[in-house]
Amino acid sequence: MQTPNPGEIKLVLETALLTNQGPLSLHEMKKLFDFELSMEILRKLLEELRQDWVGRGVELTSVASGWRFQARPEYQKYLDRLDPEKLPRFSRAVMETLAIIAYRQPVTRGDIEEIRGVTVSSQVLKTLEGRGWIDVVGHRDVPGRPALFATTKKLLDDLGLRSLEELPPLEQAGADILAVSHE
Amino acid sequence: MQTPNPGEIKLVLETALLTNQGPLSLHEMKKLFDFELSMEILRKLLEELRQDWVGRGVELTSVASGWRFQARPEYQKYLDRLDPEKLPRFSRAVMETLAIIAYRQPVTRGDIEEIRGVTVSSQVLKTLEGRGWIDVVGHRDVPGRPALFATTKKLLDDLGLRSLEELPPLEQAGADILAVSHE
Amino acid sequence: MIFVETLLSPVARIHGEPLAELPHDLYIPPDALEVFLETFEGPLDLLLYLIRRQNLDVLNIQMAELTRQYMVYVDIMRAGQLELAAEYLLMAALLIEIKSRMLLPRREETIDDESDPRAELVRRLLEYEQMKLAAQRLDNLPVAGRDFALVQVWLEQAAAKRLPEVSLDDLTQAWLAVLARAKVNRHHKVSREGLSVREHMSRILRRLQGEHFAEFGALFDSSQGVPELVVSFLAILELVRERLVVVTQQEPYARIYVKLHHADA
Repeated sequence: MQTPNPGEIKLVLETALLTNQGPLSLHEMKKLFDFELSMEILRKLLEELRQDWVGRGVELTSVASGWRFQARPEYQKYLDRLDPEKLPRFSRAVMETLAIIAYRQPVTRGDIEEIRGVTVSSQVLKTLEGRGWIDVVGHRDVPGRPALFATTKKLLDDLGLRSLEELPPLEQAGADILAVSHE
Repeated sequence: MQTPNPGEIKLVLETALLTNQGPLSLHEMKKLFDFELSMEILRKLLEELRQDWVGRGVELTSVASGWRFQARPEYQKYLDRLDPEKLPRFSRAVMETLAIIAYRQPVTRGDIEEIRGVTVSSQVLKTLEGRGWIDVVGHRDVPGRPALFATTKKLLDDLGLRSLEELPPLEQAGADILAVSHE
Repeated sequence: MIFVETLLSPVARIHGEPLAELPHDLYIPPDALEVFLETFEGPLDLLLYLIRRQNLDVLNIQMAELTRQYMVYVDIMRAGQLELAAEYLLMAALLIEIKSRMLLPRREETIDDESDPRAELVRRLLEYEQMKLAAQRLDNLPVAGRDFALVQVWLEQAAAKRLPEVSLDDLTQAWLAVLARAKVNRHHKVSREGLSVREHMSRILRRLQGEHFAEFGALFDSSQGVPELVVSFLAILELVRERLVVVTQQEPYARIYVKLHHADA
């Protein structure tokens, strides 16, 4: 079989990225071809493809587990008219638990409770696990061997991020908390 | 809100068609907009959109319940490589029989049974013959004159090999234990 | 006594009525309990709120009154969310402890951050606040499926009835499985002949199928080089050994013919 030309390779990449459920890694994209496609060329073609889609309603982006096409958020208002049923937002308890796991991982349930000052219900952890956003990555070697939670690639994918580095930076909360206290 | 221009409407249509699971009917597509889009214009824009995608790996088609983008069948062979799990697979009996024929040819059915330790059904051999991967190259001069099977050039072609020499040498797993001997 | 200023906007609603005022002290009135628990994520959250919004000195509180109110609170909570009540209680206890330690006379030389009983509480409040803000920012990030859509183009799964394919790896794995099983009953003997010999055996047999016999020399393709000739020769010897072919010669120096064993029978 002869090697297809770059235009044809781009069409194959585009088709695979449009039809695949979930992002495609560079490694997976190489598997599309029965000849050796160099990483360099692959990256170059993906960048070209990204450029080709600039100005459309859909864009090619790179997230934690690879590349994917996604609609630009500005178009969501149109799409919502088709299906007004929106995914619900998570409760504060869930989001705070997620934030602690994301920024302090790996953490045990006890660590989370220590920071939040309240018991963490199993339901909260199940909600996050069910969404595929956190999972158990090990156990701390203390009595009871509590599970250590960490965030997953899927969380990054769902948030459109490539790595934890891209999470919003932590704000240094004001140290003035007890500034008004009386000596 | 002002009425978007036709180019913008096409972008919205394209985005909705690319992101929607399942086809979109004309009625649904009209719901995307908060102004009245005439059927005539909608059809015209869809036809334009269809033309825009001609020559790509994905095409806009109209099916019973509406319009959808779908991958063109010619691209299936590339996409299949991404997920070999989806492809139908041969049973273990078929694969092992093929392996024995490939590595120990020419062999009789009796040889295969001796090596595998179980009866080889006619169905297994028929499957491989039907695929054009094995054929009968002679008969062993013993009572019953059993057929001798060997692998064909087509198998090599399908495996992308030039000769059986290129089959992986399998010394690691103790290939030296085994040989069909007919003294 | 802590006095909480009337807020500009209601904190929450109880039975439709706006709860315009936060409960005084850290004490929660029974009818506000449910709303209260929904409004704050816990005692740290409540403390943060009081400090940030009300510029409250959480440590300057009347201990006797606070304790009395909390005991009433615990009585009410006993039936319901005892666990949560316990957390608020624990916080009250911590505040009381801090307060009482602050009241004790301290020697000047021992004063540093470490010995300040408030340090640990401040550390916890700051850490919690940091995470609370992080949670808000996380919640503001667009989420796939909610704030933006993923592309999903139809892929015809049954476009063509596809036949199973075989890969080199499949074949290798199958062979290894065969070998692994055969290891158990070792009654085959060692043979290390090259695969190419096997391949040539098949090739020669296949050729003889059509012609029944061939001139010995015709079975060699000299254009492929010496190794090819050697392998072809080994293949013929092996075929003879396995009694698959017969090599015949009518008289010395006559042509040698190779034919299938039994082709003439």
